[in-house]
Amino acid sequence: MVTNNATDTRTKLIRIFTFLGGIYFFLYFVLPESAVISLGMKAHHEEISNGFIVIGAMALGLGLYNIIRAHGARVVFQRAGWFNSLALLVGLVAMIGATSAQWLENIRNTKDIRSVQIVGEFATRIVEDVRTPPVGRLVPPFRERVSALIRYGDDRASLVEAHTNLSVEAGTNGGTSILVVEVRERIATARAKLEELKGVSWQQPTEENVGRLTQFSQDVAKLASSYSLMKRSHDAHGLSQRLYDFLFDGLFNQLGSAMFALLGVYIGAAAYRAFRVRTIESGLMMVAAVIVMLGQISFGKEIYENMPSIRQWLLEVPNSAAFRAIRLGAGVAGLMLAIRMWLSIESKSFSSGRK
Amino acid sequence: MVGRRLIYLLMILAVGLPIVFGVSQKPSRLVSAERMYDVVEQVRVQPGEVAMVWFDFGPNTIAENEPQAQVLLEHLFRNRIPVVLLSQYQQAERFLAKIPNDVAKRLEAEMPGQQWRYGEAWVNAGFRPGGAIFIQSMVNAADVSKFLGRDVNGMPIAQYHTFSSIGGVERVKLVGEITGLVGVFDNIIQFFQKNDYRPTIVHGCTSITIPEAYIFLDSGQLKGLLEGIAGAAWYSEVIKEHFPKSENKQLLVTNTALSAAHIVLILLIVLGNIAPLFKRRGLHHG
Amino acid sequence: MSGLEHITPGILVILAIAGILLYRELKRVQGGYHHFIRRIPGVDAVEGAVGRCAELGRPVVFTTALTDIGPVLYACLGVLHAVARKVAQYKLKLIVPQYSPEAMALVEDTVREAYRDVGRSSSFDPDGIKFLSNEQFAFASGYMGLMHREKAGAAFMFGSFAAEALVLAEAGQQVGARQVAASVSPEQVAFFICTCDYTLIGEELFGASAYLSREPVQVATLASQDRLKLIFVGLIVVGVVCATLQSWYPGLASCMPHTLLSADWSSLGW
Amino acid sequence: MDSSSSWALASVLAGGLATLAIFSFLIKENGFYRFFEHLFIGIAAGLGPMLIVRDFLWPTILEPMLGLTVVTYPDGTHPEPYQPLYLLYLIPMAFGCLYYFIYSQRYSWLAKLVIGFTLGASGALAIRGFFSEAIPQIAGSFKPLVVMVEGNISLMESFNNILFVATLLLVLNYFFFTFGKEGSLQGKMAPVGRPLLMVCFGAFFGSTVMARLALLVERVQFIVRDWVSAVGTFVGIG
Repeated sequence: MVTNNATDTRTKLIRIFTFLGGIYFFLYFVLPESAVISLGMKAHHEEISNGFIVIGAMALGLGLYNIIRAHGARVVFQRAGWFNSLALLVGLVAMIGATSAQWLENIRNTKDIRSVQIVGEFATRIVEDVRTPPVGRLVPPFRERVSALIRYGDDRASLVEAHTNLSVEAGTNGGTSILVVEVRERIATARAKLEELKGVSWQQPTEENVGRLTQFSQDVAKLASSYSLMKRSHDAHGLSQRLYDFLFDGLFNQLGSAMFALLGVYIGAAAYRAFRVRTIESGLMMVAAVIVMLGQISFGKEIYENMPSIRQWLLEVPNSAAFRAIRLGAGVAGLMLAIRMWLSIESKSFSSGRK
Repeated sequence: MVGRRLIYLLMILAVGLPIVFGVSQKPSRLVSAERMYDVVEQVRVQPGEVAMVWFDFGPNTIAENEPQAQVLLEHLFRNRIPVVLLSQYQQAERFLAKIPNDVAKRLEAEMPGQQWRYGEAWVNAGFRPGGAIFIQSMVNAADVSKFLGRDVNGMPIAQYHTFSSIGGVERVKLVGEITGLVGVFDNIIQFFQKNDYRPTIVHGCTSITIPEAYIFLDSGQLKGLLEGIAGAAWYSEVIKEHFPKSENKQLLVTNTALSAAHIVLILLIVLGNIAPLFKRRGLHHG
Repeated sequence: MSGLEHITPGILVILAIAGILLYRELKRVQGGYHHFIRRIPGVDAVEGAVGRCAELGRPVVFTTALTDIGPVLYACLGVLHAVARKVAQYKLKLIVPQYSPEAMALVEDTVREAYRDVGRSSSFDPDGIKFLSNEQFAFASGYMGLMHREKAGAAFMFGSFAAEALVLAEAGQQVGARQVAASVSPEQVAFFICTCDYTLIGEELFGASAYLSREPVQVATLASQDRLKLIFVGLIVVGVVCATLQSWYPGLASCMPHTLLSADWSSLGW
Repeated sequence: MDSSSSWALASVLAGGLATLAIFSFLIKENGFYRFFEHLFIGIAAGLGPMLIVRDFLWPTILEPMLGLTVVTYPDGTHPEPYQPLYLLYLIPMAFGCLYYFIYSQRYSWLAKLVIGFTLGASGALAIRGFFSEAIPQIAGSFKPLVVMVEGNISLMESFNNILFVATLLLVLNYFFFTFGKEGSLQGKMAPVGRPLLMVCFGAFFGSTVMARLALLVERVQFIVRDWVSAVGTFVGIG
């Protein structure tokens, strides 16, 4: 049993949170830009906004829970329609599985591709640090950095070679053979550069050496971009991607379109049923509908040449005026309600802390 | 009374027959589509400047939105305007990947030797949740490419040379919003703006939302409009005028099937008004 | 006019007026003032529809479809609360198909409250709050099946609807349910008019819960929004007059109402 | 035939079955439909949360928070250090978890904290949303009732503007609820708004038809072209 006292405290607490939820966006709107900047809201707006999105995103489990509870029970106790519920749960699990698998694979590949890019970025960074020695940041001596670069570069080059051969064997380079050729050329170039780097003494960062590094980083960047294209087209043939595509394109999209297509049929029944000219009002509605329909098809022009322009006029003048009025009215009502929501102005609101 | 199921059947036949026999007619002229063509045609970009096109549609409205997306991209690609593709709508992600590829392939087939490659002609920033909030913070970001971070392949967008230095949102020279959803469209209209910046927005809407779109066209918040599939059909005709090799037969057959269905619908309305009369007379006799 | 990322002085004034109007009406109503509210036929039908279910012993379905958390949903909850009370009194089955998980939490809470208000907390069935899907047409397909399997006697469709509206309404038609719809998205109203027994248009949805409950706060909101609208009407009239005069005196541009509204703080030396 | 084309074939065959299942509802609610209805809901229920995690939570929140975006060069140095501030995201994450108390008898009020917070946020956002949409709308309605073109009056445009403004005001007037006692001008004018609304809705109906039919066309094309030929291929193999 909850005492009224506790209830009141909760009610207060809920109202305070409701107010807090709105205060940021409200201030962001009502304060002049100069103030928003000086308060640092502008600088962190992105992160703060993300924070709000995160809160909502956390609710995603509510729906899942509700569905699994309802249909899970039906399957377990074999209630009427348990078979359909089973189909639902299978669909759910399959989709989660396929999406995760495809996602994880994507993460892995991105990691590989990034690692190749990093070789280039690192080379550039070494050059930058030579040009303008870093402040407040400790870096190993020039020579060690370069040898680290060369070692890592060798390693990544072998990785790219391995993957290229893999995709050739798997025959997944059908449409991308040009790509494979390109990748192989670029590996060759990068390798050659690496060999060249190995043959140089790195005691001192001379202009010539630094130039070599810059050139190397550019070659690696090129390699990385064509490697990523090849890798993606290779993954498109992976099992997880295929399964995902099957569920998404083969079922999800198709079912969605089919449902929508029903409307095309229902609209016939609606038109037949509802456009009885009983009153002037329904008559007006019918005439407007027919004119607009004729105006948007080629056939309309054969009946009357200016049909499209009449349609246009109908939409631009009377229709948009009425529409604007509806939106404006609803908008004003929404505004008042928004203020009430934010300030929890309720005689007996959801914010009552009763349990 | 004509039975409900009979009407259902009638509608399916009306749509089906023209498709089975592949009948195609010239679409009717749409001024709004021509206006939009001119708006897009006038867009000129300096290095680093881009167009940003939102595919905010799912399988439910592809029939209308996909052709629109295709004609708009075709036009931008032909003019070599780099495009940032993204979406506020989860189910759009497949089309973000598919449509630009199709268009690029078609153009490459039409003009051998020329290339439209991912990362150069376009980049796919994928689905971005958060709607209004997301758009607000992008508009305020110092560098759009940094703000968007990674593309759908997990690559930093700034890695692609063409998109490495977009900078502030002012450098987005054209905003295309292709959707049948009123909410996401409102997000663009309401939040894709700054005190000192209002983008050129063009919009591909489904026929449902045409009237609403007109309000924004009228108030100047929209600069161009594609009205449903008819809009796309006429836009493709305008493109064809300038580039005779451009292919659009499929689009025209669809458009014709639609006309046929419209006529049946109008007949149903007439029938709906006549049938009761007969019924009443029947009663008198009985 | 320029974009509206931050408020302008002119708009700040309007916002202030809105706040003052709301406060004033609240005080008046609390002081016992009774506002006249014009009849909204659709809303009168709500009671009848529930009554019919009681006679037929068929369940009541109430959906806010794609409406996400925001003012519109908030308005719908007022109506849901009233409907749920009736349903609880008649001891009927209430089904509320859900689209958005976040909204679902709020809806569940509202229905619970309604049952508690009429002292029937025990007969509240959480399984009545059915999460179908947060994909538009998966939701619609679920709703279609549900209407047929449950043989709903009445269906209330309140909120903002998109293409799925006709699917939902036709499903109700097919099982012969008494249907009342209210949509803030005018695109769909035509279809509701074709398939439902009663249709509330645009803002009537916001009026509905005040009309049903006669709750002071809601009536005050209704009154204040009417007055704010009146101010906008006045603004439009003034704007039109200025614009018309402008045809002869182009110099007037600077004192056009919207130029004043969109004037930035900088123009005040900020 | 290779694996890639057999996957494609499978997905077309499945798609056709799914479409026919949904269309079978036109005859009557039946088991075939019911099965695919549930499958659809299941797939959608699995996809939604996964996309939020994959496209938002992971790249925008978790990756940076876990320091996975921090690059480590082969010599062990980092171009940018780890940003501990990202850990602050743990607060909204934890707070969002309160949603789940809605199912608790005892602590459901905790869920109301986060629901309230969300209500407040969407309320405040809606305030801005209203003004940034409505103000241009209102400004766009300031149309001159008399339009001058090169010094003389354009009748057509003037007429359009007059009609536009009149419609706008009359419909707005229709939506007053607490005025309009019998006899008042507002009360008298209110009914005039209705027929204008009907014209608006008729126009909507007409323009909507296209979208509805467009999808029907797309489906019929899919069945007639893709699916039928896919079945042919399939039978051919079998």
